[in-house]
Amino acid sequence: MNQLGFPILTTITFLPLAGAILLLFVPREREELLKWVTLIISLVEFVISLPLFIYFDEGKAGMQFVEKVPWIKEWGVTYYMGVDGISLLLILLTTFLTVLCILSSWRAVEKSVKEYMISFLFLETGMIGAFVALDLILFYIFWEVMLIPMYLIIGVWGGPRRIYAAIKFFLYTMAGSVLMLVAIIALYFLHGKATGVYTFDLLKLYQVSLPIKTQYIMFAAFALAFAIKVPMFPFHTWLPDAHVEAPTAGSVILAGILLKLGTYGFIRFAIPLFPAAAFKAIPVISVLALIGIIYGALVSMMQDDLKKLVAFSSVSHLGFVMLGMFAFNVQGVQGSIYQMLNHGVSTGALFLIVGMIYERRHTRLIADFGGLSRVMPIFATFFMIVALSSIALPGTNGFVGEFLILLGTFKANPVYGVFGATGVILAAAYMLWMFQRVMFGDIKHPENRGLKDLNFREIVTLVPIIIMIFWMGIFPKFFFKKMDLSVQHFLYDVKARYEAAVTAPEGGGFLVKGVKGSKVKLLIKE
Amino acid sequence: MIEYVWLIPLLPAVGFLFNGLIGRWYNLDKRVVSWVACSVLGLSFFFSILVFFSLLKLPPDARAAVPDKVLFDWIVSGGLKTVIGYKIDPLSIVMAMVVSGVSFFIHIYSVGYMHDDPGFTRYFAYLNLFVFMMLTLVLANNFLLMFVGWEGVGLCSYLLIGFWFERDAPANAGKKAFVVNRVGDFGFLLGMFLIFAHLGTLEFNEVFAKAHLLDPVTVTMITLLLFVGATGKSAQIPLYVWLPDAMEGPTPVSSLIHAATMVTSGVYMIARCHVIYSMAPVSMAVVAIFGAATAIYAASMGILQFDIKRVLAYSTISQLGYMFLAVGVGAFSAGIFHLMTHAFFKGLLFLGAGSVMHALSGELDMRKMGGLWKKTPITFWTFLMATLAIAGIPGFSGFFSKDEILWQAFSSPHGHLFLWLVGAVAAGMTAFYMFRLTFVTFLGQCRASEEVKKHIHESPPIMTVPLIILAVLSVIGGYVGIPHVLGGRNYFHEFLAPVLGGLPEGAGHASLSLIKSAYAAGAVEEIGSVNWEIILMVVSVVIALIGISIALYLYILKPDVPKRLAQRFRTLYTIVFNKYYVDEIYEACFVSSAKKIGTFFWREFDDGVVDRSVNLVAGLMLWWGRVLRKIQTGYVQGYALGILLGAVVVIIFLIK
Amino acid sequence: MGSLFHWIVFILTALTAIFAAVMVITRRNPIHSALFLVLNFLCIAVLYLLLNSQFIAIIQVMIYAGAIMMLVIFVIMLLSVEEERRTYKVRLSPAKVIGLVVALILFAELVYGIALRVLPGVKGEFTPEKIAQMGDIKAVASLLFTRFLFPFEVASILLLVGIIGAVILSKKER
Amino acid sequence: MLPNVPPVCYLIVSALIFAIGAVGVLIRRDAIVIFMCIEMMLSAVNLSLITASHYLDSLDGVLMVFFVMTVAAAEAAVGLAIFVLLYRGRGTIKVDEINLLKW
Repeated sequence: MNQLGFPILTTITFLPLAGAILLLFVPREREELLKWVTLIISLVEFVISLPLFIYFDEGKAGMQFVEKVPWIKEWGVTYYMGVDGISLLLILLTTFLTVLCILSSWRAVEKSVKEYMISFLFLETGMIGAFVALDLILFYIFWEVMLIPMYLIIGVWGGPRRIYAAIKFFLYTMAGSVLMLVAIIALYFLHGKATGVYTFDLLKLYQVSLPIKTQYIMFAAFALAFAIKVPMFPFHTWLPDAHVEAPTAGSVILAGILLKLGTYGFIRFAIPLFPAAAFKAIPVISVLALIGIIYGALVSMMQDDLKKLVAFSSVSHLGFVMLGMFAFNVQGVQGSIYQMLNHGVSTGALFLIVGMIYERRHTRLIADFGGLSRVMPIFATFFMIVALSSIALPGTNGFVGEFLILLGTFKANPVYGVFGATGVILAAAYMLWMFQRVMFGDIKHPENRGLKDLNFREIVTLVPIIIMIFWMGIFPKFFFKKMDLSVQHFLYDVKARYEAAVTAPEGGGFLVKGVKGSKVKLLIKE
Repeated sequence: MIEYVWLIPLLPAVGFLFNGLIGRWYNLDKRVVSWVACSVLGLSFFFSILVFFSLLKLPPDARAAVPDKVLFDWIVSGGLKTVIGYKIDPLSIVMAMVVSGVSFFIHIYSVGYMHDDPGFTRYFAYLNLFVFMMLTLVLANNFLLMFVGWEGVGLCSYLLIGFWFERDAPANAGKKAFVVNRVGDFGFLLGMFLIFAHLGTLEFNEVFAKAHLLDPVTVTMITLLLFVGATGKSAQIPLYVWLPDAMEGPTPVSSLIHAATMVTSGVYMIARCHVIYSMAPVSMAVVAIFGAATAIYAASMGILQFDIKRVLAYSTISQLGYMFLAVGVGAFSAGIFHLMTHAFFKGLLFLGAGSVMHALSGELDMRKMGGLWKKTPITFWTFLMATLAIAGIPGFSGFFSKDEILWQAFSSPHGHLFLWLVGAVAAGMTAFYMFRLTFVTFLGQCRASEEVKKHIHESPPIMTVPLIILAVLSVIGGYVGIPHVLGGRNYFHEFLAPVLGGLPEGAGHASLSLIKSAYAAGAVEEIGSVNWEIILMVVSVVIALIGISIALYLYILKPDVPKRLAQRFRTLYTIVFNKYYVDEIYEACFVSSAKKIGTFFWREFDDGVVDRSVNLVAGLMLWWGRVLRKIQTGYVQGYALGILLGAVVVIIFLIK
Repeated sequence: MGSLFHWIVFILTALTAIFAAVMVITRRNPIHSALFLVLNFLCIAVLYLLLNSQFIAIIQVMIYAGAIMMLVIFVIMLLSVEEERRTYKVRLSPAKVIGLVVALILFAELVYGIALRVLPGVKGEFTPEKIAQMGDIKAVASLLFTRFLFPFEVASILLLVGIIGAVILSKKER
Repeated sequence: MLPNVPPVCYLIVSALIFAIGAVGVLIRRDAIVIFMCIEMMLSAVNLSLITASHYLDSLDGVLMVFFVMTVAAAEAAVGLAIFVLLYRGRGTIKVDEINLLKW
């Protein structure tokens, strides 16, 4: 079945869910016990996910640890899971960050601890499931499942405007994904019509080559769903609201993993399913990404709320991810994937850090701080390292990703590269200015004078992140070798099919014969 | 021994980790901290000397061909393969020696200078980190690793400028330094991208070996972009603005980072890339012109400053301009030579200034100094040595290096009489303001307050010993590169020659056209067998002496004249005194406009347009709901009617 | 056999059933309505007999006409629902007119669907002879406990839930 | 010899009773009467099920009716309980005086 001989993907997907069920039997008054159980479950989950990395065969480009069981035979739905070099690292990021999130919620969550922990574990199942699913229906289920716990986490444990933010988050994402569902079903029928095999199997659907006009429509539907999730420039406004209102751990997961599902969606679904349309969309996506980079940075610079600042910086960072991905060369795509991890680690850490001072001062306004370095030196050190990682200082993880992205983009299109690189300057400006206003200067507010430095638990939360920041910055090869072949295969495959699509007569594909652009509507209707 | 080159940067890194983690966590004793910090530097210096000597043992041609010491692969992605690897050749080892040596002395000095500072451990951690980054920069064997050092020193500069972060000024200055440097790094990045896009590698050896494949336009673009990086790091026009502000940091930091080492990395980078620069005459001209312009421009600002460190800062900018002038006219080794001597004397000047501040309880305004030479003799004498060196008085190190630059500016095929002229005038101005500084600070009446006066004292030996060592180096440092015309062998050039090539064509015997143009400009009167190099040397010395005399006249003999002059040329004075308002212009053009745009994007565009349209869609739905809910009357029979209607419609479809 | 008899019985009971139905919806007094409904149910039970479904006919009488109507009448008594007032003329509010029209259309559609088309269907295995041979109740039971076992169990749960629901709802609140 | 009574006749009777029941649901104000009308509609449907079952030589319809009756019984129990509750709370079971479902 796979290298390990037992269904590891199912295990890591559903272990958190099992944990959540286990939590049901813990009495709600025993909050410490609840937290410990959750922590242990997430730790076990993380440990179990490590063999995935260790036994992952970097010499193979295809899916590994595959599990494939027919699920709804009549509709061609399979329970199909697998991991390649692209999703592998994201899964590890998920299990890694979840542990830290649980740790960070130790004191921050005061009401309904039980429900909170259950939501969190449930969320983890959703996220991992979405990363490993290779069947479109299975993916869609996990994709939607994630929304519910996140909605609850924002809506129940959030800030004052949490209901607004939660509903906005939910509806906005939902609106996009519904379009995607339509496209999934249309794809299913198109593929079925063309080959006679009705299936939601992603790898089989890769093989279908649609007429270019159909590809445009379908790509647009997929891209919209993912672009909202990423979020790309004009679809980003839910993000600041959601981040500001979400509790710390919610923000961490939101920024660290959920946004990555958008970019992952592009790389796993939107691009390989519709390569020709994706190639044609390069200018649009790249320009939006560039706007996101610069716009996000400029807006971020002027924010007065720390979380909002980090949220907008996410818009900027994810602009880089999209830019690199649509460079369609090895450096760009690898950088893009790496940047997803980096963003997860460093922005996740930034949210943790903001959460830590929020717990102490119950405010996130930059103006309420100032001079914290004096009273909280340990905190200052951590904050500094994370901020530097976020502005991509060489030696930290952020640099590797951003450098590769910009290099790849520059190779593909120097103009995009140049504009993208301006983001490097702006990032330094907003991050350091914020850092200065929060950490440096005199202590203007007497409340800040008595702030306690980080306690042991908080240090334990941050140290792994710091280690990752430097590890990923100094030994990136350790991670790159795992994704190298997958990325190359991805690029080769996408390019070959793109060329086949544009050179094929009448813009049609080689599999869907006789289905021309005009008939598409009819097909979709059927 | 060469195999162990990686120890040179690694040791400071160890020091950084030790002090930064263990030292700060356990609040180690200051003695332990300073011992660790200084000894790693000492060892590092020691190893660079060892490597230097092992290199010296090799025949000259083999020196540049020592294989790179590769530690491990770093970023490997597709065609891109970068490593953590160190390059050992005369150029890098000279730089390594200068960096580790000067750093070592400044570390020792800092032990005394920072003794009472609560951030002692943090300070040394940062300082060690800086040296690590700087050594990474100079020893890197590829552009990317160099960029690591490049940004890394920028980071340390940021951290150390903002060392006293409780006050706003240092914090602001640090941020400014970092951001301005980032602008430069932007250029550097693009230059790297261009190199990679065309050559597919970032390894120095491969890039330079393949450089001939590049077309002239690309080469010019690459070199110009890299130069943008250099202007940022080395504080050249137009990105020099951060350096004067950087003086907010502790004085040894100014000495080490903002005078001796980091700011010279741009010069080093261009020298390192001399292969591609030589292919791009336009870029060379640009470098030379910017260098010359910076030299004179910064010197003009230095003249009127009263802040002792700011004068030195502008002087640094100006001297860096010289170095760029040198590399711009193709005299790469002259540039590196000046870099080295400058490291000695400018480092010394700053340390001297620090010692003065130490004596005067932190005073920086030279109007409140004066007459210090009796009370702080060591400081005074060493300071004077350095001043003489920077002014280019024969016999001191600055003379040799500066003169060589001026000569090359004149004679090299890339040179021009005009460049020489600018350089010479700037040299005169340098001599003037440096002596102004020395005179006002150390001679005349003491103008400090009584309270301060009581405490004036010479610094402890731990500070004066480095001063003395550097003073010695400032004097003798130049003797490794005595020009041929003065009968020297110019060992320095010989040593660097395998890397940087010999002196450019035409050196030593200026081309006829140049001489003609010189003649036309009336600078020289006869053409003959006269050795032009000697003449120019004399001229520049004379200019320097004139500068010194003016300083003597204005600040010792007739101290009231400057004020009157200032009155007379009020407008000019105000403009120059306010540094040509460049900071204000930048502030208005970039900083506040960026802030305005940011605010506009946020308030007007993001909230007003993007988010509003999202909420508009939601609002539309709400409105529909509000309209349609009128149907919900609450009467069961209404609903029953609805069901029936639905059934009727469905049945129509069923029986069709 | 007895085709004429069938016809006569059918026409009589059908007319009675329709008459009863009309009375159910036109009587002002709910008790009257309820009694006419019982009549309607009984007529339908007769029709079941004509259709050779003795078992269902019996249950129809027992459950519908017996138990459920008992319950209804009991509730009517319990709540002493007053008659709809006589002064109240047949107020034809627009909603009621529309309701009437829609019901008519529905009827027309049904008739069209039933009468003017050939009704499709697949013949099953339970011919009248077979049923007669093994007995109606036995045939039903054999199916109920084999093929329809699961719905049967669900139905039992449903009834249980119904009982509990009724008890909880009508329980007096404290 | 007359033919057997054709199924259409039964079905039309069933349809007519169903329609009458629907009219009753729509025009009566008394919840109990409405409830009775619904029961009548249910039994009309049962009639057509039995008809189909009879003429197709199958017992499926019969069983369906069996289940419908079960549901009707449960519904009667719960529904009447609701009426009792409603009457207790509001003093009436006239549906046009009860509009709790209104927005």
